[in-house]
Amino acid sequence: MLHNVTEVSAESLRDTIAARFPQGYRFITLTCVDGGATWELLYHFDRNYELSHVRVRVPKGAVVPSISGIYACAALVENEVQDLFGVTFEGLTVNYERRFMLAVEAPLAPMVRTPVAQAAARAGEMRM
Amino acid sequence: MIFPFLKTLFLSLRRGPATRRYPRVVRTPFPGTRGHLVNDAGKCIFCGVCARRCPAGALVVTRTPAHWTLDPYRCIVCGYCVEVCPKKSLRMEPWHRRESGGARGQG
Amino acid sequence: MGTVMALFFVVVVAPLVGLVLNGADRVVTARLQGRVGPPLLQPLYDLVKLWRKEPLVVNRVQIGYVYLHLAFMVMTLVLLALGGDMVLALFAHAFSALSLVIGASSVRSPFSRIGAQRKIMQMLAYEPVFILLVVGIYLRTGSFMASAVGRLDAPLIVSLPLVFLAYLVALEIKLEKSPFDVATSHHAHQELVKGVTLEYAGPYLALIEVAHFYETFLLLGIVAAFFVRQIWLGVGVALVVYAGAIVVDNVCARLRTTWMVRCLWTVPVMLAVCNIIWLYVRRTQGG
Amino acid sequence: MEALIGSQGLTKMTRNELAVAVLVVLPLVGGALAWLAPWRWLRSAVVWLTAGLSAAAGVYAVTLLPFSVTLGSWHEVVAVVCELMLVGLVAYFAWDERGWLIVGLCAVQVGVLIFEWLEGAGQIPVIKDAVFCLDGLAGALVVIINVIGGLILVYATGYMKVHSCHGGGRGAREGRFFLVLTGFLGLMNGLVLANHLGWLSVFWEGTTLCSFLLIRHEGTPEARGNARRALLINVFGGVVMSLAGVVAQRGGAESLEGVLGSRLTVVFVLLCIAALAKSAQFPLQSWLLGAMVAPTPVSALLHSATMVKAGAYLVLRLAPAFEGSAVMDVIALIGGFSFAVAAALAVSQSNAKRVLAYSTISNLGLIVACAGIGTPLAYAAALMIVCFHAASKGLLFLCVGAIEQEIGSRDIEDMGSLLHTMPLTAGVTIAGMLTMLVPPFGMLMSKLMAIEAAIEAPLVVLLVIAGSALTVFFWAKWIGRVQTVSYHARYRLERMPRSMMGVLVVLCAMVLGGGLGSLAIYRQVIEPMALGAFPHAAEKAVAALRAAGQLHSWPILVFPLLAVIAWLVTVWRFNPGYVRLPYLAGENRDETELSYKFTSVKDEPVVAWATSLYFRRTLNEERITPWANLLAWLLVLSLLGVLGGR
Amino acid sequence: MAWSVHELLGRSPWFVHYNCNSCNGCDIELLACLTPLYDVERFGMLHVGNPKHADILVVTGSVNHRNARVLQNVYAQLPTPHVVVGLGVCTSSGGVFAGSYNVLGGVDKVIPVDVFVPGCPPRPEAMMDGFLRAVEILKRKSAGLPSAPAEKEVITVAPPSGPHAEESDAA
Amino acid sequence: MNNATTSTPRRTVIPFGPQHPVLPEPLHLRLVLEDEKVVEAQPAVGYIHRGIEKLAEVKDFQQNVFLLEHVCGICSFIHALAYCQGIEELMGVEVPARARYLRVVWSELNRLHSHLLWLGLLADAFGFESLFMQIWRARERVLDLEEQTAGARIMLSTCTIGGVRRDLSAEQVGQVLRGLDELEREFDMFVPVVIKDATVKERLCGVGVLTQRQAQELGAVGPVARASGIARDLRVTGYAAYGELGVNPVIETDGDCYARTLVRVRELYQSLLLLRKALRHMPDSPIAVAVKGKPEGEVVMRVEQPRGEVMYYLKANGTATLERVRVRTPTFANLPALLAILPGCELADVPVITLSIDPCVSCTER
Repeated sequence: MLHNVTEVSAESLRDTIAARFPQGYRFITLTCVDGGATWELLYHFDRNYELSHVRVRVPKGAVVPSISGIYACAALVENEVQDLFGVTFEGLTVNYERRFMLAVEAPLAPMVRTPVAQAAARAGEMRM
Repeated sequence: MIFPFLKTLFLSLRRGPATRRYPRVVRTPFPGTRGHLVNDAGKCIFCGVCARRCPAGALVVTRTPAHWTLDPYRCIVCGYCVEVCPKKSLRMEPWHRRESGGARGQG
Repeated sequence: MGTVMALFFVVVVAPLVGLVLNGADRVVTARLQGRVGPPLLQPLYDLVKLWRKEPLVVNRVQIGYVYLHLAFMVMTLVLLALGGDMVLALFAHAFSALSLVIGASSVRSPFSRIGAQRKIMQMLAYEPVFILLVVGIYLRTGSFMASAVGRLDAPLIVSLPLVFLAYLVALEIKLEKSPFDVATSHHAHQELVKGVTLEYAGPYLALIEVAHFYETFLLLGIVAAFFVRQIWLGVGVALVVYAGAIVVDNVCARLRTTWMVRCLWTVPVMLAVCNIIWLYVRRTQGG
Repeated sequence: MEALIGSQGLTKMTRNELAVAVLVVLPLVGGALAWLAPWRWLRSAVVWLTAGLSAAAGVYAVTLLPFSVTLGSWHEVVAVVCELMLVGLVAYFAWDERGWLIVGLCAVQVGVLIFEWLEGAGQIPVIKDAVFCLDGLAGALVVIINVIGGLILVYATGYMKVHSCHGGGRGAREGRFFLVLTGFLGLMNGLVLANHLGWLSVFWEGTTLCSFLLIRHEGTPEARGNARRALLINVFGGVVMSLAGVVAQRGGAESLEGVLGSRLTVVFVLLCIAALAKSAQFPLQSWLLGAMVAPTPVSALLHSATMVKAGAYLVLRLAPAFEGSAVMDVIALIGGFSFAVAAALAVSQSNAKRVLAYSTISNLGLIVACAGIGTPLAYAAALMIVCFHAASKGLLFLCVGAIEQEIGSRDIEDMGSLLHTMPLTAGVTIAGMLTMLVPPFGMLMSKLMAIEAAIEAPLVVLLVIAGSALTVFFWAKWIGRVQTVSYHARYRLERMPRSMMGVLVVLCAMVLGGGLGSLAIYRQVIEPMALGAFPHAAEKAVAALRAAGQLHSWPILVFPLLAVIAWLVTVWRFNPGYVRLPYLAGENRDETELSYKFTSVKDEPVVAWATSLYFRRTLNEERITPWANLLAWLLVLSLLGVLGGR
Repeated sequence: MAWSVHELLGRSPWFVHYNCNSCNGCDIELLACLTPLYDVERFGMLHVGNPKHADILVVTGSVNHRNARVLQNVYAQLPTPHVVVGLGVCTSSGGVFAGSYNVLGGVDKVIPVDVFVPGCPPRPEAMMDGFLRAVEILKRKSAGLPSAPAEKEVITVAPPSGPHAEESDAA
Repeated sequence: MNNATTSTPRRTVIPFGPQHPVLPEPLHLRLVLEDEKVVEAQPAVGYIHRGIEKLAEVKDFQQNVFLLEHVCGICSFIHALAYCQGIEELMGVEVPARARYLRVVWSELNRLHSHLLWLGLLADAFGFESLFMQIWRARERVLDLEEQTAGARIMLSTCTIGGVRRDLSAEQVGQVLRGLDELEREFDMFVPVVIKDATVKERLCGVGVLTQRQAQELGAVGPVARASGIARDLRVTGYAAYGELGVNPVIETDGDCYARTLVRVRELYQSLLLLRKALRHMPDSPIAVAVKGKPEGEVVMRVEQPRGEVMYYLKANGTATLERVRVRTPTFANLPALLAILPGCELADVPVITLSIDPCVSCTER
């Protein structure tokens, strides 16, 4: 089962994670889960083999602050989530503009199970 | 050290080629090797458990008419069907399945 | 009559010898690696096949340089066989390689172009050795004519031992063997895919291969005919040299281009220069 | 021609004197007319006519050789007056450009001239040397100057038309441009023909002035600065030459012939230093690179084919007399050094005109080196380079000019796809570069001879070998870039003024024909000249000279020819179905005129590009030049050591 | 004469490998074919990295949206005659990945395939069988004979007494 | 006057991959070079993206074992192991001891074959073809062992939820132990070369240096991190039978390609040691327990692959299919490190450096 989960809001996400960086936490990865009306973003960290997680729930269509400015290595995974779930990250250091994992011809945000109308509209916007 | 590989080189020259000269010399597979899937028609009861469990969707079983169909170009030879087969009619043969190609019969 | 025989030999027999040598190279390499390897005549099969393939090109310009590559290579051999001027032969040989370089850089594939540049770097590395060899021969014979070598009383290896050593290293480069196979190689696995020969396909690749056969013959022929001079002993030494080159190919990693140039200019070229200085000194003292 | 002039009552002049007069005066007059011409077409017509006439005169003059012209003692007065006028002009321009150092040098020169005049006034030379003479060496240069120079003039008319359309020059300036450019031919002819040191000095100074004015033509700050530098270095050369005149006078010689006869080493050394300045040898090379701001015909005419050859010519002319002396060894070293270092620096350049400039320096260095080696074979090699280099390099400059006008860049890296956009020029360029590089063309053969001739001087031979290798490097890079092309079923000729196109074709044909016939030229022309220059050469040296004539055994022609024929057949029977995109790791996108694109990050197209190697870090021009100059100055100082030894 | 030339033609099949959507299993088994224990150079086979030198295009894995165009590009640069060999079940159907949003299916959706080698991954022996078959096809093609694309038969088993007792594959 | 030398020179732009002989996998790097010196490297991935995470939400949790095994053909068993351990933790299944030991056996065989494969490819990347041949010849012994014990060379398919699917007889254990002895003798044929050969060292030493700080900040894992002096090896946490067997991370401090090579070479011997220990001390017990019910909840499971830490995040909702399967493979974590060390190297070093992180693109893109 999951231990050490900190729930934060999207606004305080960056601060929380910026506080972890100097403490020697290693960023493992970011998991996005389709929670129906929301996206659940789960940031996994490791320190001395001990896992800890930061969870953010944002409504679909909202913009999520990118942590790639803090953990440079997060840029790739954020791009991947952006591709597969259609989450928009703000302040990505390297932005592939949804051409990271998926080609132009591939379906948009294929991992999303329940597309919210709002999200779809936003996705359409981005495609243009 | 200069050229420490020289020794190995001449050793392998002395040992001779390690090549298994397939197809001239065919090596018997180890027992238990998963080569290709075979269904013993006599034992099969066309229950469809294998088809439901197959992770690759390579098996299709219909009760009427009683057909067990394997798409060998989809089968990933994992042996899960063999494990779940209630009648043990499925088994893995150790030899690999041959390729299909356009020149068959003429070449 | 002797001239006709010599010409026939270098034009017709030389590539066949080169072909068999290359086939032997592949077999020996395979055996050293613990494999069975291809048949001895595999290069012939490759040639026949390449000859029958579609001659793919990127543009029409590059084709001319393949022909030039081969033509200059044969010319080198012919010039030497006729006992002609060695500097001219040296230039012809250099331009054979250069043709390939220019041809390879006339296409837009960056791999091919970088391969071409590396080939030039190789030339910068090994050409001094060849030039010093010619200088050394001049100092021994007092003539630039290849025919003068035949009139020497002692084989060149006696008076040019250090040049010979340098020549062995240059040979390794010219045969595109490890550790110097930076521009192209007979094995595909490298950062430049196929380097110089990347954009040549089918018959054109076959021509490049034929030129390589000529070159193999030429390089080993120089060992046999210039350095050793006694024909059977020469052939023996040449074969030993070739075998050595194959072995070195198999015990080395490929090194970087810059390292190659640095290495060549520090050790072999300097060795050869020492040898040349020694000859100069001996000449001025001995009169 | 004789009849024509005869009818005007000039019959008392001999043919020889007439030829000299026509060669010197005709271009000056033509230039003046071109200056005065109110319309461009008229100006072009005048220039064409002058070019044609002087080319004819040049060829005619050569049929007369050898001859010499003596004049009454009045000519010395004329020479000094001309010289003073020229120095005055130079000083005026220098004042205008705020080149105080140059003005100072001019003052020194005036002083030297007056000193010479005063000292010479008391003496009455017993034997009068010829004032002008035309021998084989001068003849070769006269042909080059007038034929190649004439072609460049014709090209220049077309070039300047396009150039001014691009806003490069204004009408009035163009008139002056052609005045200087056309008049230059006359001065250059005079320089080559002059035997009297005074006249030599006059024409020497005249070419300096021409060069200065033409470099300054564009009027930009950069052009003015570079012109000033050129003026400074060449006036320095002029001063040294005047000094040489003084010393020669004291030694009882007043002409080149006299110097040759009396073996005045000091004069020789001074003249050599003047020559180094003119031929832009290390350490005095920097002006030639700056001179590349001038319009390209200027670079072709003055700064590669003719004027810079004057220095090499002077060394060559004097060299046979000083054969075997220590001075010659140093000269050979300076030449060889320039050859190798300039070639190395050319490798690091991507600016086409700078590459050509360095290559020019390099080849001039080889000429000087050969002159310094001083064997008949070396002398022959030097002559070969003088001829073939002038033609090939002139052609290449013209090509670069045409290319620059078309693509707006002189960067080699921008010259891909030229075979498609301007097939004729690109083809001519490639042909020109191949003639600099590949057997059986003359340049390569002369390099070969240079190596064989230098074999007895270990240090020089090393430099020559290194230089040759580096030369190959930068030409190969450039050829590769120019002929980089995608497949096109058909090619359309570029639009270019007919005069330019015509000159390119004619000059290219000459270069190719001459290159292929280099053996014949060698046997018929060069070999006798070399033998003539070294009448007492050792038997072995003559044998080497003769042997070089046998170099071109049949393989050298047959095999390249076979390759070319095979290529033509392949192209003739070419099947467009065989064309594929180049290998780009499977990510080819599309093919456009100028670039191959591959699909890359974000599925976006990216241009695949491979620059050539320039070794900008290792062969850094700015870092190497000071050291090279220092070394070269040391060599020059060791030349001056001869003066101290006296 | 013609026969012997074509016989020679089959003795130097050079291959280029493109990994489409493979899990590496087939790729490393393909590389294993080059190594001492299997050594396909016995048949004159060489791994050339460049499609322009290749006679055989060896594909592993299925096709996805991004690599389809690469595969087409590589295929377009092959000189004729050439043969395409698909290694592993992914090349023929997508294998275990079939049905994913980014798996278009077998390689034959994009380029014609001459030989399919089943297995996941196929053993080196199976690959060698496939290559030898490819060589046969290569010889036919260079002789100008037609060659059908590879078929993908299914194996159907019915009760022994049933009306459709057959096994369509000789295995 | 010097505008040619002062203006920024044009740069070489090369597509490195996806079809490239040096990497058998399609990874695209857009390389920008200045005279063969890399100044910029940007990757493009997705050539091999199969959408496995989505597929794993469609197939049931038992089938997923086989699906996830196909994330990567090189460390197939360990992927299955990580997934099975995750499900077992969700369902509270206690795996029998023998199964845990067997899992170590196959994990280490996988590691051996992966490291040998990598060493061979590295040798190939710097043009040492015969070394490649020699190493892959040794690797065939490992594959034979895998085939002997699991019935397949690459896709072992022996891991299952609740245990393993195959047992080893005493005779097989003996065979494997003998095979390992032979393997160790094979190692002696090439390991000294990799470690001592001057040309090899010339190509590896000082190339692609990743400092400890960089490694930490960029989240490098596995041998890449260990070669930079970070003792991070998840086997220390003692999953499967590693707790009983005891593992000490192999550490080097130089952070260059040579250090990464040394780490992997030393891990070869470490694996041999672990294998022998596991085979000798394998307890007798059933090899699997029956699994009843459906998983529920979320879990993060991490195990050590040959390339480093693999992380599985599983979210189940009590049905046969899972709600989310997230795979973070080691190469994905090492990519930022690769991109950090590529600029500044020579073009000839690009394959070597790229291979030095042992990239598994198939893993990365899933």
